[in-house]
Amino acid sequence: MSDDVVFPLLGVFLFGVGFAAFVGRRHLLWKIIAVNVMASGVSVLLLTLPRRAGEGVDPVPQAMVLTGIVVMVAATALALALAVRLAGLSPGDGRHRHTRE
Amino acid sequence: MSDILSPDVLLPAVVLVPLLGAAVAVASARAAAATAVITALLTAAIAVLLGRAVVAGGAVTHAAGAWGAPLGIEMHADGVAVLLLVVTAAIGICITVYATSYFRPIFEDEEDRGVRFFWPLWLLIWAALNAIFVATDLFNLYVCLELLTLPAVAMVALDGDREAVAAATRYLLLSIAGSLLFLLGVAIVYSGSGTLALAAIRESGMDARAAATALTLMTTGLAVKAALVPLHVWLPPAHAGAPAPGSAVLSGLVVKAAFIIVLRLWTEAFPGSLLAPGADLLGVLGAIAVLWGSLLALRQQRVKLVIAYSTVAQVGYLFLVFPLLLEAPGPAWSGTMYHLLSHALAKAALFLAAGAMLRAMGSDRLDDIAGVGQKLPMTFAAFGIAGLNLAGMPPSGGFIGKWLLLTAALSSGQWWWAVVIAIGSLLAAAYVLLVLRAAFLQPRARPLRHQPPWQLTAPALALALLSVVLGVWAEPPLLLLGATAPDLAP
Amino acid sequence: MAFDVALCVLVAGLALRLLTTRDLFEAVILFVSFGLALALVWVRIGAVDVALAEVALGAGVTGALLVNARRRLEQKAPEWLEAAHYRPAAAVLPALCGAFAGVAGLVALTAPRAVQPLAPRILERVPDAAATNPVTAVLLDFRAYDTLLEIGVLVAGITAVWALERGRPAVPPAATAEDEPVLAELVRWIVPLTVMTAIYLTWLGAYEPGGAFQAGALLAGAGVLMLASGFLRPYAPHSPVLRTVVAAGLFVFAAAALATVFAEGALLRYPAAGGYVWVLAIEAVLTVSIAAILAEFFVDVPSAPQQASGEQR
Amino acid sequence: MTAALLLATAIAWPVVLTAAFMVRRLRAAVVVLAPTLALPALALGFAGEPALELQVPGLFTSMRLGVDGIGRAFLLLTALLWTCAVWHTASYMRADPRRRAFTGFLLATGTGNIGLTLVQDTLSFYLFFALMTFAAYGLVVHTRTADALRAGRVYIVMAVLGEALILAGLFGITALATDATFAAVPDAFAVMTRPGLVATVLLLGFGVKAGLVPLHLWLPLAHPVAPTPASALLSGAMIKAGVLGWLRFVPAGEMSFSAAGITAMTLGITATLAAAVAGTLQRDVKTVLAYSSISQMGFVATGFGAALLVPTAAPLMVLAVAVYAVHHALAKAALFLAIPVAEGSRRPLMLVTAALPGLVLAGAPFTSGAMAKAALKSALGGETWPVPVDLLLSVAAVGTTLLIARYVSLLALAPARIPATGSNRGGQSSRELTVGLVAPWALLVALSVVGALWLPWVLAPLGELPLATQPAYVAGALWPVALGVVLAGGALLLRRRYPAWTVPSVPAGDVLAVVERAARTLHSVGAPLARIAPGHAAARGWYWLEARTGAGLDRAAAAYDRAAAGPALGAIMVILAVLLFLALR
Amino acid sequence: MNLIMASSWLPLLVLLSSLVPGLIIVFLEEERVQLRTALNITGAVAKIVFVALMLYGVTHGHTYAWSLPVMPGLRLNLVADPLALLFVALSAALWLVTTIYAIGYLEGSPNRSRFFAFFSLCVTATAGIALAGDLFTFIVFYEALTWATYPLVVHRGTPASVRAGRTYLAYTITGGTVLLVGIVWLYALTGTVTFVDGGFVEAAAGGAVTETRIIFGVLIAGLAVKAAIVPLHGWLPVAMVAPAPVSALLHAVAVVKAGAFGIVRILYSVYGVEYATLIGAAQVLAVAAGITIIYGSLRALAQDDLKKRLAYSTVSQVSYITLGVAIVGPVATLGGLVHLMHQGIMKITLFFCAGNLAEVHGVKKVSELAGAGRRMPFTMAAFTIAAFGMIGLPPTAGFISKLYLGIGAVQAEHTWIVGVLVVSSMLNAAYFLPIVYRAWFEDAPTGATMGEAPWKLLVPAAITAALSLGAGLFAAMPVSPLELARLIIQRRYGL
Repeated sequence: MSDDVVFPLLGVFLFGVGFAAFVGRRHLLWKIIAVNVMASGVSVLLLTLPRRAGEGVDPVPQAMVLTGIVVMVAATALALALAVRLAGLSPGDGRHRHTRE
Repeated sequence: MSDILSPDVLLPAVVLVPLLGAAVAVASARAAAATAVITALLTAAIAVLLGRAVVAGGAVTHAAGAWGAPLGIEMHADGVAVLLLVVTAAIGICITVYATSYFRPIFEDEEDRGVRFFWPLWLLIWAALNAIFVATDLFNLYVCLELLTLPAVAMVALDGDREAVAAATRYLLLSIAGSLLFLLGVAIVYSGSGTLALAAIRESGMDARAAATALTLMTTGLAVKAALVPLHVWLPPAHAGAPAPGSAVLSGLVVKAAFIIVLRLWTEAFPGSLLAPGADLLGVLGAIAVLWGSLLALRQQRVKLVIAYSTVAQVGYLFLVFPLLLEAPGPAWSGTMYHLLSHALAKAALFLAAGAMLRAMGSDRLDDIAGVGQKLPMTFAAFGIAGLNLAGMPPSGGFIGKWLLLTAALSSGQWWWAVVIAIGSLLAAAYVLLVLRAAFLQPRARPLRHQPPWQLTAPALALALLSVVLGVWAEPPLLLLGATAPDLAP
Repeated sequence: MAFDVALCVLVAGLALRLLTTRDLFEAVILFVSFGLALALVWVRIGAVDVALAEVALGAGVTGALLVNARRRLEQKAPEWLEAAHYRPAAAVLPALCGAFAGVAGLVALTAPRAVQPLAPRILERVPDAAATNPVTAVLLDFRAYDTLLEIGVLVAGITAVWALERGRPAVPPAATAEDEPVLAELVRWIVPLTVMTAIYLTWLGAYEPGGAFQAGALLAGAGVLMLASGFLRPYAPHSPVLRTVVAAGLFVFAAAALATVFAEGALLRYPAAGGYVWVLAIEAVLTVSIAAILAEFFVDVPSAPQQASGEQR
Repeated sequence: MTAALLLATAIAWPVVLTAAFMVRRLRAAVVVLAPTLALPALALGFAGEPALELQVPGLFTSMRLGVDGIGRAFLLLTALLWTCAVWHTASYMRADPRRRAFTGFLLATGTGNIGLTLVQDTLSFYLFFALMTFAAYGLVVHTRTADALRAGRVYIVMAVLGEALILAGLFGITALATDATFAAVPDAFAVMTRPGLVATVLLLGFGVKAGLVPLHLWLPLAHPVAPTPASALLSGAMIKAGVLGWLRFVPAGEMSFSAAGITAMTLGITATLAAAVAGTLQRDVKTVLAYSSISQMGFVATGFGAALLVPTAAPLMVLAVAVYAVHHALAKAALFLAIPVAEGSRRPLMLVTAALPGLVLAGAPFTSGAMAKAALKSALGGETWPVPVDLLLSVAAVGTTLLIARYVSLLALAPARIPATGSNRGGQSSRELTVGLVAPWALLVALSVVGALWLPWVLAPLGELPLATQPAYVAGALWPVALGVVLAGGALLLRRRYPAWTVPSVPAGDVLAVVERAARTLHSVGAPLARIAPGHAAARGWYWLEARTGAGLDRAAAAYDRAAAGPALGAIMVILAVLLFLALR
Repeated sequence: MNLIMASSWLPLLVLLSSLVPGLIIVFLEEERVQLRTALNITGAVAKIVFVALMLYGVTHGHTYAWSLPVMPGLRLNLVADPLALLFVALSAALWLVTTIYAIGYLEGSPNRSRFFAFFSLCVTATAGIALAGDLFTFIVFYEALTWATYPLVVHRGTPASVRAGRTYLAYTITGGTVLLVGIVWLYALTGTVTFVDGGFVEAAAGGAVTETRIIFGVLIAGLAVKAAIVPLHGWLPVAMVAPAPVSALLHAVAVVKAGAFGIVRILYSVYGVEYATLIGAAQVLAVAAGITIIYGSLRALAQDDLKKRLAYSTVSQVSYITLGVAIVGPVATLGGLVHLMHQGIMKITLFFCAGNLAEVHGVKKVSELAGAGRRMPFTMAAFTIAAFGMIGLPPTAGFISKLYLGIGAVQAEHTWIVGVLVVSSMLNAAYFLPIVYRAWFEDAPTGATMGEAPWKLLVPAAITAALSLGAGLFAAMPVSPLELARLIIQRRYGL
């Protein structure tokens, strides 16, 4: 098997297992990690799917992956912030900001 | 040096201006509000001018970096796009005005209601929306989606109570997953077609199976963001938990953006797929959404939740377009778009009105707003008018949309969709009545805590009236829509 | 060849492990190493830029963020840590999902490639672009519009985090140079180096692998180190300076875009002469902003609830 | 010209009076003027030459007024009776607290009654007929006693029934008539698909007013309870309106209406006999007269039925019916008005005078009664009947005689011994006889007797009637009367001889009780049926459904949300995607 | 010339004359009684003037049309043909009296601005329905009417009235939606919705008989709700909780009439009676109407609540209109059309009087009516006239309608309809005469309050009573409703 099958397979695997974990794990942080793994899988596929054996790598997917990574960092940061914030709040906390019954 | 008013300038400007505004709003907390107002006016002006240009001279295309597709990215503003831009602008101005007052602390225990974060977030959302409406490039759409999602999530969490934060978290994670599904689709498309431009994909002679896979992944991913039943669970708490102006923009526009992308994919990139039963599947899901959403809306106890569930239902209407589009292209297309536009206006109006009620009455529980009709006539009028729009009552854009959709369903012999539409509008009337009724009851001896200033009443009313204008003065927009109906030759 | 396979197995194994383990700390550590291993994959493929980015951002920053988040959770909601309830029994549905994703991917994998791929067409136009490194050319010229919006995403992210954290007092420094001598010493050496490297990367980006994001990440790393070692006192989250620095990248980039629209009639179409300067300028500003943003991500992890609620009451 | 003016006045004056009565300030004056109600009409009756026409375009459905042969006869009798009765009322009612109200109803009723004799088109006829019918209710229930109200109820129910039937007939005619005039009625019948049906409907419709058995139920109840002048008018004038209705609406002689004819005759003959029997057994003098009216109308019905049946005999019959109507009107009115007079004085002379019109009714020789009977018989004689009609009629005449006898005997009894009924006696056992009380009665007696003796000579040439002086007819007319007198005498002697014997009595309104029971049953069955409301049931069903399913819906939604928080949502997402994928390829 | 110049605007003016006051009143404070009254009366009078102008023009062969493009191919068409005028004249005339009545009735009660605002909107919608030149315009105003009426029904704000409002909307909105579906379906089938005398369906889609049958059913089902045809009449008696002027409006001027008028339009201008009969639809409709007539009367018999009894009487009476137009032939149509007006003026009188009784003496039940004639003679006189009209006694308006209906039935050889009419007349008598009897022939209970209603409440009743008498008594006069209806018939059948 040639490398233009191996890496895509890796991508598929990463995406699959990431998705599975995203669905399966209740813990927020794991969900967050899981989407990152999914993202890695997509990146691998983005880079390796279009590419034929022997050719150099296509710059366009590279750029896309770069962008993707940055976006994922931002998203991860926000997700973590939310998770931690959530951990800090007890049910009904802050409700009084909102309405008063 | 090119003319400032040439569409070739206006088109990128409609995205760049709110982006710049956002940057400024981030930089200086003090100038944020002023910046937002100015940006809003500018953006609106640009949108209108662009609209005029398109009406006059036809669709406009702008090639970023002058590379042109497929090398670079193109922006494209056709009739639909400018209508979306203009309606967004209208809602945008109203929301901006509204927000200048909404976040003002009125209770002793309220200190910082996060307005200075609201401004940049809101402007970023606006930029993202405009960008999506004019986008023609798959990956560009992905970035736009993310640019839309992050601020939207922050919006939800802005009021900071636990329910809101939990909803925001759920919303974020689900839509990241959705985005990744979308991105996977993009990867497949790119490798299969060697291009990212929607129009080009169509001609690329891409392998059918790969195309199907890609479309599946992308549609599913977007279905999450568009809160299509059964993937709607995140929407009601999120939209009900956000501060009113946030809810307005989320329910009115953000959800629609995802749908627009789906529609673009199916009509521009993969028109062949409309032949497949997949279109009917989406239709069925839409139908379920209409019924399920409406029924649940009927069961809610809080005004904002009622409205949020109604969004679930109204999104369902939009997805009815897929089974109808081939049989009756004209009415189906115009009808759906028209429904989208008028619903955007109405839904924004509803949330703004609900927010005003909430601030004034201190609660938006149905039992607590008895007599709101007498206490807040303007707000209530706005709510009523917008509500009737949801129910598709004339004269309102909703009615026109309903009429066209019914025409599509019945002229294509698919009467069952007509039945769904009819029942849906009945249920809509029912849950609107749920709120209206409360207003006519004799008021409780519960004094207003706060007489809302004009900033809280006028925008809602304005939007509601706009949705009526859309119903009376429907010919020009419809002609515009009809002119830009997609050609679906596979 | 064999190496590739081995590498892939390693990466896959790491992923599997870090997603199924019960111990959050382990998961985080494994995630960082997973990132590094992935970087090797990128190198193997020949995507050096991506490799750099992966190390700096994917592994570095994200890892740091995870560590930080875990620490905060430890402080405020320890129950969350052993709440890592993962029952293999419940793995049926996930497995189904994974399988689906796999199938979808395989379908895509077995599908024929594009008749006329984009790469050649891009590569032949790179000379006309404002940067000789194809990737940078795509990032900052062909698809500069995406990059602009991407900066927007970063700004959105940080604003969102701030919005969540409003009312939080400045984080007291985790440590000071006095009580961490070793770290302090380390910092004295590393920080200048990183800064140099960052500048170099930024400048290099135009020709060779490298660029604003990687550089920004490095700078951010340096910043984080200094914060950790108490060399740097964190800014109050909403101090004008910080906000200006954060916004600068987006502002300059967008302004440049608007300017080019007026001047050149197309969004981010650089003047024929000195397009390279534009790119460098933009990259420079971006680097700083990105660094600030990433650092803020790191710093601005939520405070303890009692403080927060104390603030609210 | 003057005639036209007179015509206009004849109808306008009552209207004016009635309208004026509505105004509280004029009321007193109107009550004084009331007796002049029918004077213009009376004048017209004497003056107006036949076939005088006058059209009022804008009014109603362009009303047509006029006087023709038949109309004139009825106009005369109506006007006469009304003049006398209203005149009589003034003094009869002196002590009555509700005197004014009574006058009001009297005026309205009079307007209707006079109007219907003057109009020449079906719709206007119906208009005035209805006015008369409903206004007369006020006369019937005047005393407000339980009996009066019951009588009123029965009257109004029957009246509504009648009106409805007439309305149906009216539709039938007007739909096919070129215009609304009576002249157009025959042509309408000519083109009708089912003329028999229409004729029967009309026969019954007007039959209610004309006391046609079995639609007579209201008569025996209404007469006793109504103030005497009202009774006189009911029996004298108003039931004749029914007869006029027959003559106007059903073109006897144009064609043969076998069904209607046979119905009319059968019912008529039954009435003549049965009513006589039932009446003789009554205890209240007015009830007796009521039954006598029924039986008399039986004669008319028989005649009219014959006319319907035998077109050739029609002209004669119509004439006979007209004659009968006139003389019965006068006689019956006289008999009624005698009652209050009798309350004043019961001297034999008075009783004899009072009995005279009775003899006329019974058809004593040389009277119009005899002549009318003769006319009937001769017309019937032309045909062969399954039953011996003329014999039956003679027997009926015996009955009539007995009725009169009963009337006189009851009249002779002291008021105290007359079983108390609702009939208004102003609470006093005897009245002082004023001119206003006696004169109208006397006048009517005179008219009826004179008329009875004079009419035959006038009319004989018109319809080449056999003169009632011919021996055969004299005999034919004499024996029933004689027999009747004898029987009555016998009865009187028996009563003297064996006081213990009690005469069996028939309840006033004989079969009414049965009908009422039937009606009650019908209602008890119908009421629940009427309560079914399907539409509302549907609405209620929806609310029920909502109440029942609402909670379930909430639970389902909550459950789904919970599941979606876990792996389920991902699974759903996947299933969705798989479906979509399968659906797309 | 001037008239012709203005002519195309007249239909719009008719709408604006009530819309503008309504919109102004919305923003009026409660206290501005004078101004509000002035606005109301001015609007009402103006409307009557405009209608009169059009009436003059139409009787002289001029047709007024105004239209506004809404969708490609669909316009908001206001056309004043004789049929439209028949209805718009009715609503205009009755609006004035009802306004006067309402002003008197609501004196001093809360939320009057809201009330009169929606009151005006309600009439605007009615005028729109009347003047609608096509089904699209029709449904627009038809739905608008539904919602404009709701606040009036729930005006009192009591739980009971809110419940009633809910029922009202549940029925009418469902009806409206069904109607909409029908209209769109017809549009999809024929490609036109514009009214044509004698109908356009046969010409456009005569081929698809089954489909046109179904559509007819859908359309009528939709309209039957407002027209209160059994079994879709349930909302009408429930809506009784509304204030008297509202009931008057519902029953005589606006809602119920809108439904009936819609049915007339469908039969007269969309399908054409002939075609409807050809496909057997008209007969079914006629039977339904017949059943409704009898059923309504039977239910009315059982009601002790005066307004409920009147409501059921409406259920029965309004179906006369349907019945009339469902029978082929000019005279029957004439009867139906003229009853459209007659029923209006008679029923509104009854409700005015019922309102007076309730308002002045708190009398709400038939059983409490004893001696009402003595207590408020003029009111009861008006009531009696109207009641006789309902029974169909000459010379009232009711007789005229009934007469022409009967004649039409006979001419069309539907003898059973004659039966229906006769039976219903008797039933009408059976539930109206007891009222009249109690009022006039029974003595008021001791200690009963005496006294006539204030003039604001009395005059309207008097006027309408006079009308319902005059319309019959002078039916042959050129200005009478009958003659106006005849004009329509002549247009249609070229008599």
